[in-house]
Amino acid sequence: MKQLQDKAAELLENGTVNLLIGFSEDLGKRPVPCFIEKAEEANILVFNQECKNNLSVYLHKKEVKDAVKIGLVANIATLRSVMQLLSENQLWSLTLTYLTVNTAGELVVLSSAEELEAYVQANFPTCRPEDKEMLDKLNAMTRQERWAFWKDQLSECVKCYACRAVCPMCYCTVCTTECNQPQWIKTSADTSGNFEYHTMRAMHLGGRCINCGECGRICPAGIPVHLLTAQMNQEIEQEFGGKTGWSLKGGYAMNSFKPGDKENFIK
Amino acid sequence: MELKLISTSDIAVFVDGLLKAGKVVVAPVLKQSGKVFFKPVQSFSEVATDYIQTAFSAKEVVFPKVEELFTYQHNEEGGLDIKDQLDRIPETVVWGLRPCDAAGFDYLNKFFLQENPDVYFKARYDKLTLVTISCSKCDESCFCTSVDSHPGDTKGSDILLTAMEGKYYVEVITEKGYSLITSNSTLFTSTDTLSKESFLAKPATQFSMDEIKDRIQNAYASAEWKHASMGCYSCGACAFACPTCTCFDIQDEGTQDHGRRVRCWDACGLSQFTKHASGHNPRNTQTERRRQRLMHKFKYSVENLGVVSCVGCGRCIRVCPSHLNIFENILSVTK
Amino acid sequence: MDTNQYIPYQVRIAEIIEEAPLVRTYKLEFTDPNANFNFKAGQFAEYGVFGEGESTFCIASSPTRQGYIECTFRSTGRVTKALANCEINDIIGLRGPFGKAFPIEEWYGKDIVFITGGIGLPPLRCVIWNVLDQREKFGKVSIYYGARTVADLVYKEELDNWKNRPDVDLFLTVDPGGETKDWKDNVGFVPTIIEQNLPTSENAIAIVAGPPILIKMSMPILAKCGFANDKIFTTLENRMKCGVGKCGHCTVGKTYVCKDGPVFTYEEVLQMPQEY
Amino acid sequence: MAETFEPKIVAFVCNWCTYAGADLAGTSRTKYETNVRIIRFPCTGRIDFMLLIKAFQNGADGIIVSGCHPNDCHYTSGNFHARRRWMVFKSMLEFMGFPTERITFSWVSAAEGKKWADLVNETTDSVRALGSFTDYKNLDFSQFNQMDHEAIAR
Repeated sequence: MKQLQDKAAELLENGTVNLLIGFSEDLGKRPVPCFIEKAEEANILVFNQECKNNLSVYLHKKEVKDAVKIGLVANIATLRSVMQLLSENQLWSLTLTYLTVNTAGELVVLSSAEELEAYVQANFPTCRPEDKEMLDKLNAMTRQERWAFWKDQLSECVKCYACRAVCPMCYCTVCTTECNQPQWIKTSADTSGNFEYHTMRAMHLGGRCINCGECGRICPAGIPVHLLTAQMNQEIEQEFGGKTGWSLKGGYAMNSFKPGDKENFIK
Repeated sequence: MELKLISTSDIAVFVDGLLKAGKVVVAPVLKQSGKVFFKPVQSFSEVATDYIQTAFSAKEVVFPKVEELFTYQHNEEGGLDIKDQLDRIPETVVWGLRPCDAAGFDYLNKFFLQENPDVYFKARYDKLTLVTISCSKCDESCFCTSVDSHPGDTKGSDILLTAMEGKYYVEVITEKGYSLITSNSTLFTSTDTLSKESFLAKPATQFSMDEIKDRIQNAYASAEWKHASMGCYSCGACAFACPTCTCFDIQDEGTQDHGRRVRCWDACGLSQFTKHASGHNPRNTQTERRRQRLMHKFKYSVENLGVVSCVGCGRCIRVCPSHLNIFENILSVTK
Repeated sequence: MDTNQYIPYQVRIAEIIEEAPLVRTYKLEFTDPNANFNFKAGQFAEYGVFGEGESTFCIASSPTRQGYIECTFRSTGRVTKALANCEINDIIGLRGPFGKAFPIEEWYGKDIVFITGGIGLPPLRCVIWNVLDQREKFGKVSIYYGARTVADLVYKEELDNWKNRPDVDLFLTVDPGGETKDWKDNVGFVPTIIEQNLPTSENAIAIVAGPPILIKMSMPILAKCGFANDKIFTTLENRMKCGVGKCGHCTVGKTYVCKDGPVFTYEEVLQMPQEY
Repeated sequence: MAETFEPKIVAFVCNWCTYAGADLAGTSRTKYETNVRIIRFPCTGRIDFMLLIKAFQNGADGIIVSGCHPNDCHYTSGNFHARRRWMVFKSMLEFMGFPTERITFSWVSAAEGKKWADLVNETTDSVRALGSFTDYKNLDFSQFNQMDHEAIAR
């Protein structure tokens, strides 16, 4: 911890970064995102297992972008999403430095995209076991049971769009939900409106989602929306190959094709 | 006010009696996600008892997340038949809400009915009885004692229950509450004043409302707003979980010939909330939007309706993806 | 039972006037002859196309002319585009009237200065006709109106009418580059034209409406002329949904533009946060 | 009463192959079910999944999506992209428990008038057997509207 704080202070001091995004603790001792501009404030930084937020989503925020040179105290999911964003050419205006702690508990500083790529590939996260378990459970159900499951879950959705807001891949300036000529998605948060919204969101993230699971974790209604994209990713990896957030070269599965793609479902 | 006692075992009989009498009972229900929601129940056995706070407030009973304002249907004379559904709203009892939620209803009542009374709210509110249960537990997000309330507050409730050993202390506050009790009066025994203090939770007091009321007068220009809103992801979770947030959007669903007009929740934190068709957005940054939300709670609603529109339930802190803390923010901008 | 403010009146489009590119005026008649719709100059209404939604704009006709109302709108969003697709005899929804009106009675005996640009004229047209229909009760009436191009000027016929009236001073202008060959009036921005033809502020009221830049540039000139801030009126526009101070979209600080406005004095506007 | 249920079927087809195929079915006087409403698109690559959802939202009971055979696309690769997208879309719908048997994907070329007629007939039959898509239509009620309805029913 001390090491991290010192390094952060050093980076801010010598001007390598203008703004450092990391975690601090709130009054309830929960880790919360914090934004540090001065070296002497770096002593509020913390980093532990509970630091789950995907901070890369802040890189789309105007106030953050204005700082240009940005330091990111990041967990592996965050790094992976930065990889995906880099491959989608979203962070071209920023100079990024990453601070993370590896599995051995050592501080790692990554200052270039290539270093980042090497680190992410060496520490590539696997599907979280609890997600795997849920996916298997759902896939073992009958179709009707799955329908009932999602119907029940989606009836709780209030369309607060928190899942969209915390997603680093949801960076469109105008979302389909806000397009009203025509109105693609009903504004109503009734179950059919919610069904439309969540299928739309999942489809737009297919082959891009990096499985950080934030959308499901933070859902105020406790809907496991991350399972939709997790399932899709599984499918896409299996059928088309390639992992999201793996390489800087990118290659978006839904943007390419092979002549021999599966078509046994087509009459 | 009338004071009564009911034994813990008779609670189920009472609630099931209400159901049998044809009332809709909305009560906290534990769902498989591990969160507790207000849901219509069919029997007391579905009601959750062990929870600090429900995921969303009970405001949905009077201000549904989607309310059908009316349906319209083309008629033969070339006009439209427009019908509202106000007459089919059932008698409803909300069971087991927290005093902060009940205080929220008190605010909603002022907001919706004081000026330009809202018929939809009124129709639902008139058929509603609130049975509140005092808090015996709290967590670090609770701060009702900072906004002039407390875990045994009767404000807004029709009946307030406080769990004691083997029994509930029943404070019957309003006429509506009284008529609910009389429907099953054998379950209740009369009592003298009891002290419920020792059975109540003790949430930390974060600030003094009197001081904040003064200091917030100059808070608009505070430089701290930027810092306070930096972590905001710009979603509507806080507003939708809030017992006193009332903003809504009106939308048509259907074709020119038939369909319905609904109103659904909207949130001042969403970037499109104030955006004009021309593209001009009066509150263009999250800093301004977060400021609007907090200033409304602590300043504007005092000026407009004479009450602070924050009840200290702490839901906004719990649901916020980055745990933005409303009382920390308020303290920092009024420094 | 309280009235249900969300149920619209049904009105029939009786006449359509093409004012300018994308700008139309509809003359609306109530299908229910008993409809009790009394409005004052400056109030607004919610016009709804069923299936598409509602849009907010001012009532452009004068309350001194009974039996119908008129509205003028530019099609930009979902609802206004749907509205523009309507034809004569179509039924649309109308809710209102909402908001505070201009205190016209307080202005009797005074000079009135109207300053407006582009699509800002419709909200003032209602006041202008209200004043002109009781012309003897007021002092001098002057109108400063400009648009980007000649084509963008709305109410062209009425502008001609006002121009030919000896009891109205009309200063018409188009932005540089927007003039046509046979344009004989001023060329230049509205504030410039005001500066060239300064109104007197003594016993006078100024009413300003239009794009924010026009308001911003005109205020210093009016101040120079000696108009006190509480003698300048304007009408604000914010996104609105309900019209009755509930939905929260139009709030500027504690003020609900829909029920506390849309008419404000410049004095009141200065008290508000800059969120409009 | 007992009127037989006639499903509403929406067909999203590409302009160059399937639409021409349907045309051929018409000019060759091939008879097929009239339940289908054809919507023509420039290419299957343009058939956004949201259109399918929108169709169900507006009361469709079944959907046909059809375009050129692989390698026949007028724009070279539109149908290849579409194929991937459908596959993913279908599997996600299945994961949500959506009855994907209500959506038929097919390749019908401009020469396959007969195949088009058969496709429509088969789809209509199978959707008729499945019945009205009430599963989806019933989603419309939010919890508290539902509550009102139930209370009145009692």
